[in-house]
Amino acid sequence: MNEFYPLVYTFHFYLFGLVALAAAIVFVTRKSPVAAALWLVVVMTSLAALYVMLDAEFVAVIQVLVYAGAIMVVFLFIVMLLNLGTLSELGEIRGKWGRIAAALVGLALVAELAALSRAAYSLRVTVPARSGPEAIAETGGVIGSIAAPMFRDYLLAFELTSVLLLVAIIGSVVLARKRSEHDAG
Amino acid sequence: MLAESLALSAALFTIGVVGVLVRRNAIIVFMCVELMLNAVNLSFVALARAHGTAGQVFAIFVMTVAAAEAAVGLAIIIAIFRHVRTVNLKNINLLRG
Amino acid sequence: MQEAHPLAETAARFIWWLPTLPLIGFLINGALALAATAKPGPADPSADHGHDQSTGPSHAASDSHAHGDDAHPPRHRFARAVSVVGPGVMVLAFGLALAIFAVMRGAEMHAPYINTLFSWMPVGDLQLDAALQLDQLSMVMVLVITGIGMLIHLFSIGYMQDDPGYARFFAYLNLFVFSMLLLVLGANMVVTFVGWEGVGLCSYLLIGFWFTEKANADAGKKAFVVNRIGDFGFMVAMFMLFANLGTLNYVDIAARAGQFAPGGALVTTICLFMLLGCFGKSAQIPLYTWLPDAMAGPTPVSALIHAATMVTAGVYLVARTSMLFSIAPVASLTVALVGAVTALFAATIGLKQWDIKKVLAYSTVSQLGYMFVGVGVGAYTAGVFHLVTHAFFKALLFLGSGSVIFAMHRAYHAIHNHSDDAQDMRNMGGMKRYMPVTWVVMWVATLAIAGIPPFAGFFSKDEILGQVFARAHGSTLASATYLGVSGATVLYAIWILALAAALLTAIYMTRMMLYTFHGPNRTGDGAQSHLAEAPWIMTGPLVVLAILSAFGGWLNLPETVTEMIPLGPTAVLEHWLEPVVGGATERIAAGSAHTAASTEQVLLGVAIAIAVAGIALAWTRLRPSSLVPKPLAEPSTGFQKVLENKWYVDEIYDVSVVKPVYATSRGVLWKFFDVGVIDTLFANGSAALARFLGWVGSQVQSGQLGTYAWLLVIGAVLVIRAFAQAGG
Amino acid sequence: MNGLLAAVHYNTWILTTLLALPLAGVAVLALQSRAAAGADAAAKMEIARRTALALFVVEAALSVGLWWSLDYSSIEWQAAVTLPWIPAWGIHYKIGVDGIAVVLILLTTFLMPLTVLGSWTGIREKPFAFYAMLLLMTTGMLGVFVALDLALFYVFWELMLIPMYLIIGMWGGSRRVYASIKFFLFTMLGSLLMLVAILYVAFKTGGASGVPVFDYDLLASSAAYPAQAALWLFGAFFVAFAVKVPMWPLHTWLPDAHVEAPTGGSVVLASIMLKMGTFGFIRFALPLFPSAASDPAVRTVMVTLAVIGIVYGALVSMVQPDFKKLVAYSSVSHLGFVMLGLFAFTTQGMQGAVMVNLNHGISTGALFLLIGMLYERRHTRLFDEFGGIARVMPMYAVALSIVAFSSMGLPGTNGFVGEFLVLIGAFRTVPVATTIATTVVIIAAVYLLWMVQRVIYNPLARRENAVLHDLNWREVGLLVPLVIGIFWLGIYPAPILNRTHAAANRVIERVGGVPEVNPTELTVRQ
Repeated sequence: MNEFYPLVYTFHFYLFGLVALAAAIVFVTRKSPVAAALWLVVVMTSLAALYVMLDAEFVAVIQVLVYAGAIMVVFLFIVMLLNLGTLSELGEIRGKWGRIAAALVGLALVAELAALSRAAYSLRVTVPARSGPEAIAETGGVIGSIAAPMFRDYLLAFELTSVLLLVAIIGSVVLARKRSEHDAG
Repeated sequence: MLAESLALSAALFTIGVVGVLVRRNAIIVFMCVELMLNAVNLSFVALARAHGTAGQVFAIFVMTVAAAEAAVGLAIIIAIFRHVRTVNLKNINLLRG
Repeated sequence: MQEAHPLAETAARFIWWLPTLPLIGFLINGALALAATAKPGPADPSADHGHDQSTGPSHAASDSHAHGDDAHPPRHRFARAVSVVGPGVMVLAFGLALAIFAVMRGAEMHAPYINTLFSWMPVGDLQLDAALQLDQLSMVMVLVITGIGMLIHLFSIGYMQDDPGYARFFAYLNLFVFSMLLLVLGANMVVTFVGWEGVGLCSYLLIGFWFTEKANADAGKKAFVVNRIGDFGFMVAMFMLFANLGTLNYVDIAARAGQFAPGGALVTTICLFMLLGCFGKSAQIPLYTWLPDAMAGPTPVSALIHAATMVTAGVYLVARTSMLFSIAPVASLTVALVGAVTALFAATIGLKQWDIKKVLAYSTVSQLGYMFVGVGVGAYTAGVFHLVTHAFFKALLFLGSGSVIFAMHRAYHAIHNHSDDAQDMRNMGGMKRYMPVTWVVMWVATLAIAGIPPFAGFFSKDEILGQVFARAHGSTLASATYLGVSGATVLYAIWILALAAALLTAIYMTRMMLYTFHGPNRTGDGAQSHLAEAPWIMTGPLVVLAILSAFGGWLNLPETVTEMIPLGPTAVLEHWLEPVVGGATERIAAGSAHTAASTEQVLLGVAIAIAVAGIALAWTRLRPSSLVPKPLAEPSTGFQKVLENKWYVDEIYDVSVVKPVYATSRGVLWKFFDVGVIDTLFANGSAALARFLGWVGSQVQSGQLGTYAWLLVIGAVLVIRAFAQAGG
Repeated sequence: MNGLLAAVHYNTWILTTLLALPLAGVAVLALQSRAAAGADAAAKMEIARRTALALFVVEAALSVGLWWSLDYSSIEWQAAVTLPWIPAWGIHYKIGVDGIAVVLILLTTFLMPLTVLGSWTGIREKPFAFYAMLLLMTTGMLGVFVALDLALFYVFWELMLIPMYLIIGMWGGSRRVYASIKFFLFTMLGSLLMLVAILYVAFKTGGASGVPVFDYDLLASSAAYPAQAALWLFGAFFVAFAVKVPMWPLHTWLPDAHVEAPTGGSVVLASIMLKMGTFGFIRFALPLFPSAASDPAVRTVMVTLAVIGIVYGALVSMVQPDFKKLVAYSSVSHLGFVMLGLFAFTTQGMQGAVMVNLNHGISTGALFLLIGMLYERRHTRLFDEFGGIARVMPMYAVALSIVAFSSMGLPGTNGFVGEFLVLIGAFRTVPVATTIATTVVIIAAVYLLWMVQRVIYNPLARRENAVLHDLNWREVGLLVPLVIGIFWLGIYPAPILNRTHAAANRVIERVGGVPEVNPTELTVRQ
């Protein structure tokens, strides 16, 4: 690793990373959905901080707004709506063997991902890291650097995403609509 | 910090996967999926530093899709819950043909 | 371009009319037969019913149902037209044959006259033409076929008059003559084969003429199938000839036969395969069993097809391909030996048959054996000579028996007796009082077949016996080795077998005459008064045939006889056939001198003595007066029973061939292999396996999201693993 | 005739028209079916069958010109058309015919109107769909005969499969589902293997250019695969075609399919569709992989399977209690003759094989039509139920006898010409196998005569049979052309043989056979 990072940067990077990791583990072991959701919010917020440190300020903002804000609120809202806040069935988590198997699969997966990451890391440095205000200004600012590819190279995908959102809106409305007695079932 | 980012991404992703595997609460499973998506986003953003901002664009797309997915998925959960009065996946086998 | 054949511009160029005339007859009569079945009107079911009655199964026991059940069933709608067309085309054909014969007698003819009609199968180096070939041998056959065929057609007008299938009968008969003419006129083996199978077809159709009786249909089928066994041999012989000589034309085969090593394995194999065909068609051991059954057909059919013409096709074919047989001594000896054994074997069966037609059938088998002895020992003229005289007297015998059966049936019919068999000799006896003409002509034929001079059969039979004896004394056959035995020994054995057969022939024929025409009548009191001679349309042909049987021998008088008694010109037929079979005969005789005149005279004497002895033996030992009608007869025992049951050959074939083949086909091939192995094991088995795998798969599809997630993740892990491996 | 045809540029449009017309017919039937939605069943049937008949008659009339318009002595493709279809993948609309294909095309166009007549009263349910299937199948079958691009060929090959599957499955007898699925699976198994082989040769020949080559001529002229690969490729084509032939032991779908199929389906299946297998060998399997086809081991296997099929089919046919099954198994035997002729690699064998194809089409087609006529009257096909029918149905008896004799190869009928040529050609190269195959002339007589006997001869014992009506004019009319064909091909086959000669020789030369043996060069082997 030839790049140089200031200590304060490194410290914060590890800090938020460890927070995210710890929060994720806590999240996945919570029995209460409400607790789990809140711990997930912690993970997401930590990730937002990491995004900032990775020069993705815009993504970080969106992360907080959309994910931590909107999506997780919806989750909590549903938990409330269905009144599941206190629900904690005994069989809600798989048994010992299920957990062992899951651990094994998880280990295998993480090992593979690590290997792949190493491979990806070795392919790195085709484009020099562009950090700092100068680089950002060069590419049209924090927003501009994202906007340019989004509306040029990925315009079609962008438009399709909007269609997807529309479909999702309609779909969720239709699905969640309370059926009348006649067409129930 | 790329290596660390990717390692963290892998760890979070795996946690999400294990969560999907061991949890039976539909909503928590759902949240695990969200965690996985976030892990992937982290990879995108980290790699964007090395390969250009397209990665960030993808991250935004992922969020959009995640939002849509959350909306639809939760709507489905509501619908199912109305039907079987539970969100325990063990008791839900509507996919069976 | 060859120089023009002497027959090219003569009447012979109309030779294609010979088969065409009967073909036209067939088409017209066939159309009339079908037209007659068209219903008078849709609203008239009773008319149809009346039609059914006349062929009802109730009276299909034998020839008898030639005549309807009801008092007088209406004659065939087109009887008059059919009576003109059917025999008419035969008269025309016979006239044309005579005209061509006259031309041929006047012409100097060394090569056969070939009349090519059109190119039939032009495929590469196989250039098969539809071509007819006229030479002296085919001329003889044409005269026999059209001449005797004409007489039998005329006889049939009377015999079949009340049959509802009148038009159909003549259609088949015409078709038969067409096929038979094609057979003898074919310029290549394939055209001959067309006729060969064609006559088999007609035989099949005519044996099964009264098809509503299962036995008749069975007999027809048996005849065709057994013939097909022979045809198999014929076909393989053709394939071998073509593969080795590159031609199937008789002329070219004769020209290239020199390419075969004389006596070689190849030409012998070809001849043996061809023999199989001849044995099938001419009812020789082991393929003779169909001929007695073929008597299920109307009697004129038995006379024309199963005595005079078709069954002699095998003899004709051996003579036709004499250029091959004459260089294959082993095959020739096989011909003669099988012929001799058949002659004796069939004669023994003939001794104990009660059905008058069955006696004649076995007699035919026996006489065909004689002809094979003749052509087998290279005495092609003698064989053909016997073929011709046999055609005369055997046709006469069959028609005569038909006349008797006709009378018997009419008598039974008059008193509404449908249970007794009109063909069983035990129901006859003393018929000479009621049918004097038939009686006389039948005796002429009997004396002819028994070999009493000067009737026709004597000369032809004696000729064959004499030639066998001569060949044993010196010929390529005598010097050949046959299955380790010297050819001469085999020839002597053949001679003795043939003599024994001659003795038996005289005995069984006399027996038949005695039981049928002599002694007291056993028909029954009521029927007796209705017995009467047949109408002139039937007796006319009988008389003509009787004259031919009496004087047919003049065709080929032996030198031994003409030296002693100047009866007429010597060996007319031999000279006539000289261009066709002379070379082959020479090749077999190998230039050895003729038998001494004194020896020939002795042989002559032996033959006469045997014939006389046979007749005398039968005349003195058999007591027609002691016979009882069939229903009262005691079952025979011991050897007699074996003979009466024809040595159980049919039963043996049935148990050893027919049943096993059928059972194997059904049990092993179809039920076990097809349905069991392929279908159940492979086809349905693989389907079941797929279903099982599908079931396993469906168990995974539990609908449990968790399960899916597990599978998804495990799959992903594996896929990533695979990618990682591939990438690094 | 030739002048007229040339004047209208007949050769340039005829093949495409023959392919397109049935497709247009499908559209017409679809429109009519819509228009006739409210009509009663009888009216629907009437409209559908009339339209179908008219279309097929037009098709047949158009195709007749092929008899004269082409140069049969040429080894070039006749009436050829080449248009790009999917050029990026090297796929073209390339069609053309040779003598062998023309003969089979004419057989098809000639039989289809008769098939419609044979289904005239038998198809009462969903008549529009039925005739549309027939039309669709016709395009598929003709397409197989004319396609000179392997991709195009494969499309047509599959196109004919599906309508037949539906015909058996929708209009069939009681076990139709089983039969149709069996049919489908058997044929699908083969065609998928063939698809793999087609793709292999296309990409292999395309080589470095990256564009696969599907063009038949290019493939045939550049066919040089490693010996091992050629064997596998031939094997894949073999399975596809052998199922269709059908060669023993891949034949068991056939009896089931026939027994369950409606009359029209049986006729097409036996008369035309079975020809696809043998045609495939002639057109594709042999010329594309000559080294594999002429490999002694492969030939031995082929000839052995053919002979087993010949004898086996005949023997099993003999013991069938069901009229249709008997004929179905006899097809196995007849098509075995075709295979024997093909792998004899002699001109007589090859042309004989084409003749047997043709003859089988006519004779077996006629037999199935005759079975259908009886079935419509009695609703059974078991021999035990019949007997003595000649007395009440003399016309039927005559027709059945003629067809049966043709089927058993009686000289003077078409059956003999083909069988004889195959055997005489095959005897030159495989004498022992041919001799064994020749024994079938005996077995064929047994099973066919027995069949005839049990149906039309024997006592007329059953009351139901005594009141049967003889053939009506429609039935007579549809049998007459077949009977004429039987005798024409039997007595004067030379026009056909002349037309197939060049095409047959080309295939034989390709596989290294000996088309012409000069008789003078023959030495007598002792």
